[in-house]
Amino acid sequence: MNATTPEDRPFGTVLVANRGEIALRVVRTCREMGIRTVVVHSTADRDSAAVLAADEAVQIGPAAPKRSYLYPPAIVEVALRTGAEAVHPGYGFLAEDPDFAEICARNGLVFVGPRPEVMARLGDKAAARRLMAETGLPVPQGSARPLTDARDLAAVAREIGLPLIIKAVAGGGGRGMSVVWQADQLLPAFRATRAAAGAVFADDRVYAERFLPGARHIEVQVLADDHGNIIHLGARDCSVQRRYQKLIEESPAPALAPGVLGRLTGAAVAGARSVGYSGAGTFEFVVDGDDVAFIEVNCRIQVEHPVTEMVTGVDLVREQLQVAAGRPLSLGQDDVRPRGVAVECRVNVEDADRDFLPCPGVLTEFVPPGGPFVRVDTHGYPGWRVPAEYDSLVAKVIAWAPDRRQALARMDRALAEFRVSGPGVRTTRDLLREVLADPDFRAAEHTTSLLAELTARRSRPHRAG
Amino acid sequence: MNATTPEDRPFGTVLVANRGEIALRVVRTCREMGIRTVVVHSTADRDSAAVLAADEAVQIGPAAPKRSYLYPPAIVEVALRTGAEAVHPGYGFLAEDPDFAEICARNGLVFVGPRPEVMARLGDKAAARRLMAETGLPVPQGSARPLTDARDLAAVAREIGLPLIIKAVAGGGGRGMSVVWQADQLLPAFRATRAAAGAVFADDRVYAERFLPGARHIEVQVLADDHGNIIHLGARDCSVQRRYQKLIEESPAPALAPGVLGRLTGAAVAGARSVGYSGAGTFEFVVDGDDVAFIEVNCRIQVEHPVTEMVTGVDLVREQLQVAAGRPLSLGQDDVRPRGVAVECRVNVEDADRDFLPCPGVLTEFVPPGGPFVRVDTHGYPGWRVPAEYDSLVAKVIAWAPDRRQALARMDRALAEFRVSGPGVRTTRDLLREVLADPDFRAAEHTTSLLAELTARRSRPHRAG
Amino acid sequence: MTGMRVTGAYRGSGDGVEAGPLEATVAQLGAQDAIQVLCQGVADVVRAAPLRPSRVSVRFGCASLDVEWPATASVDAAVPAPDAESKPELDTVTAPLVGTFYRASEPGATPFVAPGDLVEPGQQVAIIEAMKLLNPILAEQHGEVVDVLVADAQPVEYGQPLLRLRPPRTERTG
Amino acid sequence: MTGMRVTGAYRGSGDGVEAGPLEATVAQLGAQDAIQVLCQGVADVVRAAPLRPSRVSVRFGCASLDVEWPATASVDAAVPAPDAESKPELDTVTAPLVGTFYRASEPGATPFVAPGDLVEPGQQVAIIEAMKLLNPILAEQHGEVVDVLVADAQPVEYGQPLLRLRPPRTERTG
Repeated sequence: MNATTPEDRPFGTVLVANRGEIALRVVRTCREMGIRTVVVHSTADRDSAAVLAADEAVQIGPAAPKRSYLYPPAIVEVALRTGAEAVHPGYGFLAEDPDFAEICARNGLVFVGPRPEVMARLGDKAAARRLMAETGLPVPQGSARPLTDARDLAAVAREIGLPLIIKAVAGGGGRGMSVVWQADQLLPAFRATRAAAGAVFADDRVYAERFLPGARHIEVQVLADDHGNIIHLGARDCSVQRRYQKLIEESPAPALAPGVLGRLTGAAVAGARSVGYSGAGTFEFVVDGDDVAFIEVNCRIQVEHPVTEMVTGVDLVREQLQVAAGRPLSLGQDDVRPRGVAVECRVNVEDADRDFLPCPGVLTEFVPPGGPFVRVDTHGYPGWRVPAEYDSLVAKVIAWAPDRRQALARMDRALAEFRVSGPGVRTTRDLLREVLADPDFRAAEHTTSLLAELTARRSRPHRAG
Repeated sequence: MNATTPEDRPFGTVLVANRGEIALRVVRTCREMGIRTVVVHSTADRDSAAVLAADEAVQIGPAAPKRSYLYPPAIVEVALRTGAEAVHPGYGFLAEDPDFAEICARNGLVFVGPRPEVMARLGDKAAARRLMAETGLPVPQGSARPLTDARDLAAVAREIGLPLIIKAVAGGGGRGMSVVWQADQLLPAFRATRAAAGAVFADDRVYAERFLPGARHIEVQVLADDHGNIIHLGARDCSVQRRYQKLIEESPAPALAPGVLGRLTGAAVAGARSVGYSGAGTFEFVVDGDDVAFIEVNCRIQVEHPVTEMVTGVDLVREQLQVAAGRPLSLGQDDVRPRGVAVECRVNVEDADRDFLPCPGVLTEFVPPGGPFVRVDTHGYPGWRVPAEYDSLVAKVIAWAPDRRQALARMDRALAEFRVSGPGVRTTRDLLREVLADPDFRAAEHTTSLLAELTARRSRPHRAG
Repeated sequence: MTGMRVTGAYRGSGDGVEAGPLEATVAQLGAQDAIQVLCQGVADVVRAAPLRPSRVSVRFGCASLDVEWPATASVDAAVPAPDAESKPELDTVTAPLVGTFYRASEPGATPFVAPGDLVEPGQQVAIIEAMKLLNPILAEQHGEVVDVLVADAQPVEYGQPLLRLRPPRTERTG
Repeated sequence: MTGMRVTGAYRGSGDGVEAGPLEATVAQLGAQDAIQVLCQGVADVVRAAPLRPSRVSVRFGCASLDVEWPATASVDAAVPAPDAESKPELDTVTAPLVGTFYRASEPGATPFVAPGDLVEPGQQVAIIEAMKLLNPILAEQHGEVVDVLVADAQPVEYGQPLLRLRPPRTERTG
């Protein structure tokens, strides 16, 4: 059944240039809109759920991302051959690569995301921060520019104090960061981060900013079209992180100081307007009481977007596609009426007891939770082998309830009934349940340090007597 | 994790006296409320999802319902032994049996449902209709009392005309009904229905009422507590039925004539008040344009309750438990603010091409749908054998969207990705997708006759050339 | 062939003459673990296979497991019943209802039966109390009580084994 | 025998004492993993086979797995498996990138190769056009072209088989 007539769907065919749950997520909305989907995949993803769900699937390369999901010529070739009009990049891989967006444009393909020049400006984290500071957004104390050398680093450290965090200018996804607590660690951290940034991002520039250990990670979802409409869909709290990677997210952000939410959403909308943003984007902040600082913009759909969808009822991927086709947003700021609380837990195939070591394998048993107000976004299914080549996320469980306490109880119920097993496979499920039971987390008094403290407690040997 | 402290959960332990998806549904909400659950089961349900999910499971009898799910002594014995304070009967089985409710009360157990005397009054369909007519509710033209004999039947038929429907006074769940289109079928239908009613319900009384072939089945969900609060949660349309059993339900009811929704909800609340109703209940109506007639009250949670939950955000089982513990409803009429449209499709293991013949078996493949705004209530899991002894429902798929068109498109997407198979297993999935694609259904111009017409078209042989 | 055959052979290092690191791994596993792994393997195959196999055979080093199913469609027989095979000649008296099991008519009284007793059809062997009613549990066959499987005053489920009886020899051969 | 038989034996070179990197791999795997690998092997065969096999047997070092299905169940067991068994010694040239396959340098020109031709390493056998660039496809081994599996101007995926070559006799026995 095509629920949508050809005239009112934004595109006839969309190519999905990603894998895993987000590729399936995009295919789902495309199907609902009557859009034909083409999924490109590596040899390791032949049997993936997105491949099964797509109208057409084309194998573009071997398991190594550099020769498949990160290889623009193969993706563009398939798009042109299959008659795709647009390319949805998901998150990660090429999602925030202005060069790829440019290549798409040159080949007559719509890249579903902001314009390449906007992505380029916001992709340079130090430049983005200068830009936002000019727009009046609060930014963290720090260099606001790449560090030139050790002397420069010392000067910045004196200015902003310790602890501080050294970040790759081209970084993202939690990679390329070091926190420095003691002066004698400054130089080694500087060198290590620069080396890592050079290796991972092919750009060894780093910058430093003040690190707030007692802070929360709060982000604002924005949607913008090419007709001057910019709205926000409230805030998400993503403070439960391991190694700077989020594990639990929720919306709305609980227990913010009075006035903070308004300041954050106002800043995000103003920031988006100042750069001519279009599509879906996220403005990330650190918040410590009344203290608010802009960190970066993510120019893509995010892993945690479902919590916003659950409280607002808005399909963010649908809005992305509408905007990419040059249409106005389907709703204005007054139409955004959040209801209740949504929480997302990321179930990864990782061993929480061994420093989150990925442990992929065959999912011999895979029974996701269900029932009232529970949503599961997963590409897992019984018998599927999680490839070792990609990230370890196998399912996102999202629970909604009228209030936060009920939402956490519902999430715990859902995780408890989630059955995932296979030879050698372990998941973050039990750790997630520990976090849900943590008194600080339940009281919404936790910070980004929560998980580190919790895992430290876990690994500490029990003493008898 | 117990999200709820002992003081604020309504019960410490609840016994679930049912099976299948509704037993799991009740267990889920209990877990979320911090309530311990005891599930009783037959030998055929040893490996059921509800048994796996419960805190305790007790086998009470063989597969035959008469000696297990319909056998009060075993259920009460287990409740007393396990320290259960309340019994949730789900739907079907003992859910609307006033005697069982009475037995529970005598043994100091709270029956989660209306008081036994209220159930008894509303369980007699003819009496319930007289009662509601007295309260001012519109009732269908008909006998409003059990038919005594053939002469009586003839008199009623002259009065209300044909077609008419003969129903068992003690009927329910679509069983014990015959539609009579021609005068010479009156007497055979009367005899057949009476015999069937005697056999199935041990009560051979039947009554007749006018049958409206072009009508819709519309029902209103009510919630009432023992503190005088009675609210409604809007209407559901359940017109897509096969053999009087619902296959697709949605909320709100689409395309009602102006003023009809208000009349229905007003009548339901007034009716509930007049009998001193408490708990969750459903008032069923037939609606044909402006013509509205009350049919019956269902004194229980219904299969299709999730569509109401999805649009209102209210957990109906939670409210049932609160009310059963003597507490007030958690919300008033003004707090009910429906959003968008929710549709439910029932996936049964039945062969739609062979008159919905049940075809249970092992679910070798079972991958339910997921993703944005899709909820699945299922007790199925890979490798589980659907018992042949009980009803054929294996999953309810519920899709929500801002409007009906998007909700139907989303439902079709979800059904398309639902993978269920096993030796000999067939499901209603493809038939459901045909209904979703039907122009009358999509335009909300369908009636209760839709499915009969559709299956007639399906079974008609194709002619070549 | 009608019944199911499960052979959990554990051959040791007899005929195969395989040695080296593999053998060491198996040795580390120990018999129970090894068989456990093999059982899991069979279960996985049965679950994964689109059709139920008629025969599965798994071998790892000196451990092997062989399962055959009858040609008829008795699919329920995937998992072997715990004791069904090991003591095939015993009759079991199971609970005909859920309730509380009592071995004697009242506290302190002599139990209805004890191991070694001979019972005959219709003889009371226990009581199950349910809904405050005392339901006598009667033997259905002749036999010698081998053991009583439930302690006095314990709750029992429907179908739960209560006692095991050894049928008299004459009946078995007859 | 009506059904198809797939034997996925992984015996290494001789049947006797096996050694080498494969053996080492199995040793590292351990029992559970090994059985898992075998299960996966069976699952892959069943999935890949166009017909449902009646028996699959996988062996790796000292680990082996044998599955048989009942003969009745294989409903669509009429057609023999394509060529998997019949032409086991052929080399395959696969597409190193996604694009459009061309047998000749331009429309109307003589194809680079045709069945029966002998090719040598480095010899161009086809073109794959991607992003408007013409990428020559070169043979990596000596061989005789058995067949060309893709029609001219057809789209190909990464890894898709393009041609099959029969290695020269001398190499096979060497």
